[in-house]
Amino acid sequence: MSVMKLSMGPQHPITGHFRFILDVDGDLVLKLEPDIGYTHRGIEKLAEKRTYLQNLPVIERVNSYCDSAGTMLGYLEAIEELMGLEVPERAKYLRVIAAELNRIASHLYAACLFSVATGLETMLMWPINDRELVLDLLEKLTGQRITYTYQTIGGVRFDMPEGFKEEALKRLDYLEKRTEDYYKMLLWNHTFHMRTKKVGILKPSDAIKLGVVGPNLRASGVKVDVRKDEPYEVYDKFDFSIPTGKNGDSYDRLEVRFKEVEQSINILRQALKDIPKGPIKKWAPPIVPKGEAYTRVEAARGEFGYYIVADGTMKPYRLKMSPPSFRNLIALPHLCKNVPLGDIPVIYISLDLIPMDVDR
Amino acid sequence: MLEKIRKSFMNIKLLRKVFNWGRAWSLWSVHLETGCCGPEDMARACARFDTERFGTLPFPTLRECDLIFVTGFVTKKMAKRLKLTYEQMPEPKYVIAIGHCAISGGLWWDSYSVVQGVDEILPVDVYVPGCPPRPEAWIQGIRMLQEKIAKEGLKK
Amino acid sequence: MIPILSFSEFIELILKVLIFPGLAFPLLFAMIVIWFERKFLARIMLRIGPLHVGPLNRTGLFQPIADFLKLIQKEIIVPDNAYKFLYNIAPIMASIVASMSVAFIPYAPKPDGGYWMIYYTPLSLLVILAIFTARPFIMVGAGWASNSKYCTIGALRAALQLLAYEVPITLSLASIVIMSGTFDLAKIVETQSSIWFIILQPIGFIVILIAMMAELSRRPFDIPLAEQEVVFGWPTEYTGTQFALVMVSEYFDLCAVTSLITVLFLGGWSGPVIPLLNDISPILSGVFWFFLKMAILTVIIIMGRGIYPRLRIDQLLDTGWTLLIPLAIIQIIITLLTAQWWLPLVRGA
Amino acid sequence: MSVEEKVIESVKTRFPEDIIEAKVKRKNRVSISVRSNRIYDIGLFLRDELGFNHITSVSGVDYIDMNELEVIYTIWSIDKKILASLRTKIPRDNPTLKSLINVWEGVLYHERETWEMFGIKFEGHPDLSSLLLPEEWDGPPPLRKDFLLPETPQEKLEEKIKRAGGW
Repeated sequence: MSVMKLSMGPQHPITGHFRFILDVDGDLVLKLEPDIGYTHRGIEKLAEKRTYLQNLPVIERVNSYCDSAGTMLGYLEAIEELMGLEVPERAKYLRVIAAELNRIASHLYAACLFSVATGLETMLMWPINDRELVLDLLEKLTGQRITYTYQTIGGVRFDMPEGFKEEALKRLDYLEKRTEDYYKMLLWNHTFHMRTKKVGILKPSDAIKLGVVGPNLRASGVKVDVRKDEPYEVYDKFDFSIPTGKNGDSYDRLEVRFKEVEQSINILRQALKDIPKGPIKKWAPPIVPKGEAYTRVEAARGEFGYYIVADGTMKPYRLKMSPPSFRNLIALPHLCKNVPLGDIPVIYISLDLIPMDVDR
Repeated sequence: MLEKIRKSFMNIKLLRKVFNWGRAWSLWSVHLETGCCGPEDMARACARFDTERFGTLPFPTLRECDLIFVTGFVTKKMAKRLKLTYEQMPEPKYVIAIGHCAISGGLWWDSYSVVQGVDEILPVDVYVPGCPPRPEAWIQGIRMLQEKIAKEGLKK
Repeated sequence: MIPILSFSEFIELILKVLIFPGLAFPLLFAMIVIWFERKFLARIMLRIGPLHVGPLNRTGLFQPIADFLKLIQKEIIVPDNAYKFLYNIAPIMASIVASMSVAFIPYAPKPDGGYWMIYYTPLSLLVILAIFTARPFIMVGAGWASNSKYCTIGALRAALQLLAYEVPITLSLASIVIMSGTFDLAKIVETQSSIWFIILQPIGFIVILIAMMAELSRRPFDIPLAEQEVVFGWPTEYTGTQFALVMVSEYFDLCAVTSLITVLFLGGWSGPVIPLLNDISPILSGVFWFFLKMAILTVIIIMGRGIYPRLRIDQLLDTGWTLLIPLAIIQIIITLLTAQWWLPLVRGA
Repeated sequence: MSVEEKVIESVKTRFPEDIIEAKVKRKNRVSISVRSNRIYDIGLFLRDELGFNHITSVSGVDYIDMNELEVIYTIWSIDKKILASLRTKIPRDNPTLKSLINVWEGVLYHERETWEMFGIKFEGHPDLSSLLLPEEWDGPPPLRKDFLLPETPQEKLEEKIKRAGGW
């Protein structure tokens, strides 16, 4: 049988903004070649034209998909490192609260996409419904549903509203209870095991060699987390663990995300308990002194790197982003060699690639 | 020949209202995300906001779809595909532009790879501003389109 | 020789062909099931489903009608390099073939002997099996004629799946035939008047339910139509009216399959006589029980979509060949071994 | 002596000639500037001897005043928990560099992006084709400083008004 070229996307129910060029032989995919760039806006170029403060909403939309709060932290870290600015303690806590809430929302989103890939629509709806609860909390805190511009240079923009703490704790309790339902419905489902276990196995050595990051790397059994390796903000004050997987298959990649949600709930409880009183913002000069900095944060999809070259003006000379999805992308053609066509969506979604993030 | 029958059917004045009603309440949308309003597209289609209440649901094949949500900015690379998608859809078809970026380029007004407003390539029926618009705003956009369809081809 | 019908017989035939088991019934069934499916799945998914369409407030009862009206208004696009004859004829064929099997299923006994069915033949079970085997060819034909890659892959998947699952269906029908000793569906129902075959042959029932779900491409077996993989499978390229026909034909199939399983395993129309319905017409009571059983089966088949992820094609074929076929054979063996005790009971000898 | 200083020390002793500058920037960060012709060997040394195995990013910076492009490979060491930036400068007129794809497999897309955005040709890279930009792109590489973005949206607006036939 001859090899057929199959073009999947960008108009396709599963691929989102990607296009895959598949070499298909019968029902077997021999090779996958991703075609990206459908959401390329040139943020790195645009950032050179805008001031540091104007850049905030632009940079946030690199990953406005689900994780804008976690994404922004790295940029602010870099600027504050260059300025030598010490952020008030309360602001740090609030930043962490926003970032961790966002991580929960992002992982729930990943879980629902995952169940779509296997064809279980019920589990598409349930996590989305619970994600709305988290988004409500974030809306209460920041005033927006998915793009916040909440964290700003030198602190955060708003303080915690009244009653937020109690509401948050209540909803976290509910989410924790709800996770059990997810396990029953999805993770312990025999058919789901058939579809995801031993599919797309990423060996730890390969994962490191290819430069895969985040939950995907941890699912392969490599314990790497920026929050532990070089703690930023106030992550060194919390007691939490890094969940890792055993086999590095698609199932593990989802399970690690669910366990991370549990850890995030854990962190949030501690943060809400210990949050100190004080100012939430420190005045920051508009000009960043000359120099360069490379900072890394653990966004929901993995390590997010920012490299800023400042030339002593109000605008960055060069802003380089190293987003997690772009670094995970290389695992996709690596894993999609000689797999059945039915496994392509599972592997693709299990890596949790977000096209915005890849293309910038 | 089937086309002729269809056209002659659609031109019957008496059935016009019924046909408009059918079109308005069964707007199936294409799976094509162009920009970062994508998660809100998910949110409006899924639990809590659930646009299936108004008959709008995402449908896998574009051959049966009547509605494109242009979700956010459109890059030049995507613009070609968007146009292709629009051309592949059968008549009658509608476009809703979601978000500032789809309306006028928004935040990306000076970007080298973003189309400044989707109306440069597609005929847009309803504009929904916001960055991103809340799911309620999407629903309002759908309702506005339904009102527009209900008046189609009738005397003013 | 052409039989000459009396006037009342003629009226009855028209009634049968156009209204009850004939044209209107599967259409109505399709509409109600589409509405019910959307509403039911929406409730499972914590949604509301269709709400604002229709006469009764907040039910969305007319949603399938709106969809149908929309679909018939759509432009009909035939792909340029499609094989046009086959492409155009396939949806019509699909719906005809799907609605055909309804003609051979007895829905209720008539008080004057005979059965409420369009065409009586002593070999009706065989006829229905023959009709079922025609479906994969229509799918492959349509998929191939569309000349689109997704359609072709979907059609090949459909062919693999349908052919693989016809074997367990035929095998488990064999044990029914052994038990009842006839190919006549009406006689099969009569033999179940004392005890239903679902009690005598539980394995056969499970095998045939699973296999029929696969035949109908319902989840977890909707691999030929898997939207995440092959967009919509073999009907991907169809638009407007043609697509409406394809969709409707799927629900015609569902109607035929649930009727068939009701007849084979659930005792067809048998059930206590309901006096109120019996007063209107003696067949209504039987029809009521028939509908009730059909409805339960339909709900079970639909529920799969809310609960299970989709299987992969190789796992599906594995299940078919290595699990269902042995189970069906075991059922035949059990039937043969235990027939001597049950036969007098069922055949009333 | 901290781990960072040890890394600098060992690189300096191994390649005394080719290191232009090597220093510890802060905790967990080292910066190593090298001559462009030896970057492959130094990369191999970093990977094999010092355990810098996890590629983080490849970025370019356009120093238009000095007529130079700088390429920066950022590599994380999972065991040592150090981020090393391996940097080299190449002339802006003829930017070529030996690809490090055989050292770190993960640079595949990073280098391709840098090629597209800065026009730096990586010798030995398997596929240097368009990645993010539109297919019909015919301008200078966009992240170079001589590629300018429009200052105001005025021009576009006027065009739009003209096409629409006035206000």
